[in-house]
Amino acid sequence: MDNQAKTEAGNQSLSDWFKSVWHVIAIPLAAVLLALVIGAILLIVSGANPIEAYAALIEGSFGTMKAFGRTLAKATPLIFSGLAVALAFKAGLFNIGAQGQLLLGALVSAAAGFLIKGLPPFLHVTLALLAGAIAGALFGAIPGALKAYTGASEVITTIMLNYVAINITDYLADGPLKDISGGNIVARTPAILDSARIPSIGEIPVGFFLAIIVSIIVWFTLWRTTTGFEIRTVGLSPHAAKYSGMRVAFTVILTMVISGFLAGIGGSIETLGIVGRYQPGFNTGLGFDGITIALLGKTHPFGIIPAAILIGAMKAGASTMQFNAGVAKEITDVIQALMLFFVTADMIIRKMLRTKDGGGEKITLSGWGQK
Amino acid sequence: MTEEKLALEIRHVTKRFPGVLANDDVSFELRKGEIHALLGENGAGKSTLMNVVYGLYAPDEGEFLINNKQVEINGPHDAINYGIGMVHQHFMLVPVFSVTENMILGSEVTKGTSLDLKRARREILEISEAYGLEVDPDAIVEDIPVGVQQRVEILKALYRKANILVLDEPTAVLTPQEAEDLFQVMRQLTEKGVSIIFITHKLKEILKVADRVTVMRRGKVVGHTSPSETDQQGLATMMVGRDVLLEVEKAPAKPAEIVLEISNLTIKDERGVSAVKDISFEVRSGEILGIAGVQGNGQTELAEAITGLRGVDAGTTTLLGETIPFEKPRYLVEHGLGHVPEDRHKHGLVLPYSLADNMVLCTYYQKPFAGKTLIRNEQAVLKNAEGLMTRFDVRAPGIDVAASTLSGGNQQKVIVGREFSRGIKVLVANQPTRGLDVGSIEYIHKEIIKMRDEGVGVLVFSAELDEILSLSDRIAVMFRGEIVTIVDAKDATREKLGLWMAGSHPDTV
Amino acid sequence: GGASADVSEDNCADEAVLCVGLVTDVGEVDDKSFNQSAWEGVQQAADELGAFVKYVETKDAKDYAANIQLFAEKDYDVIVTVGFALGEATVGESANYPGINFIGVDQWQGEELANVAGLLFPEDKAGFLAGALAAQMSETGTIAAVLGTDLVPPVVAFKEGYEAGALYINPDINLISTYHPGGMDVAFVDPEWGATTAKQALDQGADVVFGAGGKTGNGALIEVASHEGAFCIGVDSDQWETVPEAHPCLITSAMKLITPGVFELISASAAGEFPGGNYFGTTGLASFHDFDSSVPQEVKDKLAEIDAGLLDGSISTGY
Amino acid sequence: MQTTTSLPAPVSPWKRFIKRWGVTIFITLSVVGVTIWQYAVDARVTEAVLASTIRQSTPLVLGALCGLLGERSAVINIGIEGQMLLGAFVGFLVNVWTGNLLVAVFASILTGALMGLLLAYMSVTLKMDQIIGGTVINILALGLTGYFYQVGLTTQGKLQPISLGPLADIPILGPAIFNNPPITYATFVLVIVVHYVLFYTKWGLRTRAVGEHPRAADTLGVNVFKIRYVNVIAGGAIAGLAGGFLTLEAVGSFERAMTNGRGFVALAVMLFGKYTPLGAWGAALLFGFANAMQTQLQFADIKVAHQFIGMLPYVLTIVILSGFVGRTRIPAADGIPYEKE
Ligand SMILES: Nc1ncnc2c1ncn2[C@@H]1O[C@H](COP(=O)(O)OP(=O)(O)OP(=O)(O)O)[C@@H](O)[C@H]1O
Ligand SMILES: Nc1ncnc2c1ncn2[C@@H]1O[C@H](COP(=O)(O)OP(=O)(O)OP(=O)(O)O)[C@@H](O)[C@H]1O
Ligand SMILES: [Mg+2]
Ligand SMILES: [Mg+2]
Repeated sequence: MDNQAKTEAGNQSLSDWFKSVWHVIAIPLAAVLLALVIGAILLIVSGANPIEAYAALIEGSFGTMKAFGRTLAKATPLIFSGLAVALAFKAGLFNIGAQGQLLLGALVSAAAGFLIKGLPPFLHVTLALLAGAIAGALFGAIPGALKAYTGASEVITTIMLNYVAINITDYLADGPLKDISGGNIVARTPAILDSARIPSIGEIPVGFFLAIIVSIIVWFTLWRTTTGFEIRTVGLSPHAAKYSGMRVAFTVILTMVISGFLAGIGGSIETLGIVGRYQPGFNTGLGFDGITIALLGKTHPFGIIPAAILIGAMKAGASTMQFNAGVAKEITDVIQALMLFFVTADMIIRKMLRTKDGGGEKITLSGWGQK
Repeated sequence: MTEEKLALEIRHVTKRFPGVLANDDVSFELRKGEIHALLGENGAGKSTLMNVVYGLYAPDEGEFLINNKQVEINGPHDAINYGIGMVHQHFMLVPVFSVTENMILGSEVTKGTSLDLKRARREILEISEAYGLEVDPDAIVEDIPVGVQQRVEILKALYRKANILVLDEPTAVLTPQEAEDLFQVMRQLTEKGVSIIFITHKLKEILKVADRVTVMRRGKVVGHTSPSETDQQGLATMMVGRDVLLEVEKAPAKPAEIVLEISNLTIKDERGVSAVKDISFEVRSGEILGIAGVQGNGQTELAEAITGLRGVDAGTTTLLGETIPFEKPRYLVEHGLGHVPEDRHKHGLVLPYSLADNMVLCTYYQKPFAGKTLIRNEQAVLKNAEGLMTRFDVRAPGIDVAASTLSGGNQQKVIVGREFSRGIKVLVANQPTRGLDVGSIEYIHKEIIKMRDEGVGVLVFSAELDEILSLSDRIAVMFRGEIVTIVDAKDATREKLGLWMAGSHPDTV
Repeated sequence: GGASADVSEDNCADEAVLCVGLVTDVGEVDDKSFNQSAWEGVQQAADELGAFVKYVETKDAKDYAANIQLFAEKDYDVIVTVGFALGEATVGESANYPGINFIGVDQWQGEELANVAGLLFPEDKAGFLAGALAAQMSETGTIAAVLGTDLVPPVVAFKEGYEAGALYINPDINLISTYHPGGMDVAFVDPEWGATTAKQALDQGADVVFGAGGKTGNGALIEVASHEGAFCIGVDSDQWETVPEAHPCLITSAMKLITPGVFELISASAAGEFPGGNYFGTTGLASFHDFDSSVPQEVKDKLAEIDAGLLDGSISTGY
Repeated sequence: MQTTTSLPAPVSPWKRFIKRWGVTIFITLSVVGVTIWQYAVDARVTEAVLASTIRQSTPLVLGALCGLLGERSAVINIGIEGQMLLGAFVGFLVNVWTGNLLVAVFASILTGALMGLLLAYMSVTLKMDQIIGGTVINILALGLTGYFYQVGLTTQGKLQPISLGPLADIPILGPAIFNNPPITYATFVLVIVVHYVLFYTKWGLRTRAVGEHPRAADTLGVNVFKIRYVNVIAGGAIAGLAGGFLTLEAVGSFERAMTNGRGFVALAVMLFGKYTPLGAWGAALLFGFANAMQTQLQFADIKVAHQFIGMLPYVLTIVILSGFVGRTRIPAADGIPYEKE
């Protein structure tokens, strides 16, 4: 109890610093290892060689500069969707709708990427990114406003809005925004212009740096600004927030808007940096992975980065694992679920590590959002 | 002594919570048919001991004898089987259930596989008649007054044929009259062979009904006595371990201009029932207006409306000459109103936050804590906290610990410090010392009077008559959403207030 | 290299060793549908040409290029990519690896590249035949189609062909068809929707149901199987082999012969005669299997006549 | 309690009635109206739509029963989707191995129950956040079924409709209600049974008490953990049955991810039905009807982009949730792990 009480104590020495870092990462680290061990057992049971499989997984994700670049490229949208989910958690909101917000962001940035012509690259990229982000933000505002004004649980409305987003984007990609050049019959938008493409520096996608910068901004906003204070207060105690004069409804909406904004950037970056257009089915699951990542990263912006890289690596390496070791890619889902389980069920690990508390905050959501 | 018929004997109970030794080798005897008072400061371990007896908490050590036979109590189920009934400090009723459903829960009567609500209803009416505890078996619990809820709690125990009854602070929410009725019932029960453990902070009540008294301090039993051997001061001294001042001293008030004026306020509660009916009064600078009343008579709604937490259905409130918008706490923060809320855990504090953050909860956005840039000045926040810690004598390991780790008294000091230090002109304090020990009460009362003497207009809501009497310059009494009367403190007595709080009209007294 | 090299992945660079890799679309190689048909063509190359073969399933649409590279880096000789969605990635990688031949199933080649062959099928023609058969077999005058999503061109082609074929036989026929309302990620993997939709069609009198949409369509076929007297028509491959549960109703399948198409192109590559550009495979109806005797001779004759008409262009599907 | 609601104005009984029942009545009347109109046009279409309605509602109402058993005892279950999927998978496998549909159905139920046990362990014993617990189950189910499923497994048929004699000949409703396969009938029975258990038995009283005020129940000797465990496991079993419905009764084979979000829609159904089995049934039927109608509109060749029709049920849910079910009383302790001390 006492450790938890120390909120943001200043750390005096380097060894203290290491201790506190260890304190925070011990549980996630142990969770990842445990998940890998159980995954290995499953592999053995199904007749595969876990060492070979994991070696291939690592080769495919970190083995070469190219693989590493691919891992970072995979991690980039995951950082954004992870931030989106984590930020909402801070306000006591469960944004399962990051997926839908991300889809709209991807589509709108693609539209901005091919419809707007004659802009210099930097401006065009910025504009297209913003367009996608704002689309995500607006789509996030809907469940936020419903929650704030009618009390409708954001868990359910965001699930429903995900389906709505799929329908909208499919309709647009197969209708008004469809690529009709060169006799194309595939449902997809035209390719974005070169001026809207986010380049890579060597193998490292520029989007990844943006993700790092945005993580820092989110961290700063949450813990160093009054807006962040309001968000966290509303999350921990809406009643105290109201008492102190904060606008609870406004903050709920604002949080969902920022959350949608972040998810929207995630989709935009995919479009502008990787896919180059909007095509249905190209952004599947990125938003949902955000939930896993936010939780693995203990809902902290800086925890999210390694968590996203980890999951990104599993995605990047899955094909190599199948190629080299013949192991079906679904095993990475199982490992992900196990990681999530162990990192949340920290009681189990705490018993094993004999530490009293898990570091970071215990994650409790508002259930259906009623407090 | 060994021949003596004991209803319950507790031997050497020790109960630890993380970081707290709540019961330290406690032994306790309850004779057949007696009312045995258990007395002690907040956190002395009374409730814990009773929860252990009732099987809710597993003791680390200790044993129990019932009717001189050793028993194992591994859960409430066992306790109920041994005839132990308990009315908890916080009521254990399911608000959305009917009285009947609450009554039978856990000891259901069935017909085939179905609940036999008809039979249960009949049985409840029988018992309620036998003990003169009137209830409507079909009423939904959240709709009935607390006094009746308590009756339901006692009936619950009787329905389970309890012959050892634990009452944990049963009078905290009752009018003096209702308390009187309860004592009547308690005596009646002892006549029928029921033995009662009675926990209360009200020394007068102990002297009135108890046969014997056991006093606890910091988890230990520190002594036994009986009403014939002692008086209030004696009990208080035994409890705290030093002489206590039971009432603070204050100079006569110098009321000046009106700072807060309430006109024709009407408020409906969540279910559309009028909780506050057309209330008007005013508070002047330099005076303390105390609002007395039993919990649930509209004080909560009134206080919440005045402090911006709740909307109203009619009426206006004027603060320093300006009509205030409702449901805008920020407006009030910025216009000189301070608020010590009724529920410090729900409204007053963000429990996981550090003390420093809690101390800027209302002013975090103002200079020097932040400016137009919205960026927090951490240095200023910390400095503010350090200042308040010393000035308001908050006892905590540091300003960076979470508010949840503080004792109730220190939590209250954090709130008081935050509100009193930001240059307010009007103070609304709702149950400012609820659940606090005498030392903290003394301190907070002094601070409130200091505010008054500095020219702040103070409005105090309290269910504690002693608090109202010792703080107020004028006293208003609320009953069923209306102000029965407003009198000068000089003209009020405990007895009169008690009657008014129970609904008697002042003219008839 | 030498002629004695083993047939293994390490020797793909060897002239004498034929290595064929296959990249699926998002989904599994054993999808009882186009991924599987293509894979069977590759396996045929293993059996008959002694090729070393391997596949990689795509989990994320953005990995198309990366998955192609897995094979390319190992100097595979032929890489088969399955599905129109891989078209861009295939063309893109073909430029990076000019020494490798690419077979793109369902991928239209806008401009001809020497090392990319788009294996295409006139699905509308197969659909037309299926529709013509359905219209002739129907006794109620109502026939149905349960389809994947219209986001996928071949599905649309099948549907349009099917309806045109039915109307060609019977202009008054009652055609009820429906696409899955979900997006790309569910439209082909929702067998229960397919089944319940087929039943809804059967309940209102349809007696022939065309199930075209991966597992969604398979669900429709299996549903029809439990309704006495109703026929179902499969899609892509001969589903008699892939969906045995549908035997009670499966009168035929509107096939696009992916397996032979893929095999032919691999053989061509092995023989050094790889044809770049668009390569048209054949479509047609599968055998009637157990229903051979239930299909009247005049129906068979009519189908043959239509087939000929579609071939010589005298009959147009209108797609 | 909501943080942002203003006080409701006092309402007349008539207005209260409308407020409480208005939407239900409106929806019922619309559905009945559409049905009658259809019937006038073509009776077979009506019967087809109604049969489809019942069928599409079945996994939804089963999922909703699973959800509400959990939440009535204060355990949120968003892992219904995963429980269904695993139930579907194992039921299918057992059907392949044994060829015995009855055994397979029990395998589905057992699998669901085991997943319920896992959720109960996570949320009751480990006191994990329940939404995360459910998410774990969902991802795990997707991974496990995907990893272990091998194609080429075929079964010997599926559960067939049993016609209840003359009842099935009743016009309009007969074929839809009285000519169904066993799991569908079982669903009808389960709705009634769960309703009865929840509101008329000792167990139900205790369950609801535990969901509202666990400590109060605890003080009366009710074992809060046991109640939660049993309800969550029972819920899981029902979700498993829903999975069995998919593979053993509706489709007859398994496909990866074949639940396709039905478990999530079931949650909406549960909320929409205000945490009552009968309400959930009504909501599930409405969803089923909406889906059947959207197919019917496509059949009728009504040229609206089908995506717009496709999103209707979801938009409807949002509208209803925010205007109507937004005020549903959620069990007071919902989502909060019980700490005994
Ligand atoms: N569930 C708990 N977990 C941890 N500590 C607890 C718990 N309950 C009580 N305590 C601690 O045990 C001690 C005894 O508390 P208890 O509630 O028994 O006091 P009490 O004498 O009943 O006080 P009061 O007069 O306020 O009712 C206190 O220090 C309290 O902080
Ligand atoms: N689970 C717990 N963990 C830590 N401390 C606890 C816990 N439960 C109670 N306490 C502490 O025990 C003390 C007494 O508990 P209790 O619930 O009686 O509250 P209280 O402050 O006495 O208020 P009340 O006026 O309602 O009795 C409080 O200071 C509270 O902070
Ligand atoms: Mg207490
Ligand atoms: Mg107590």
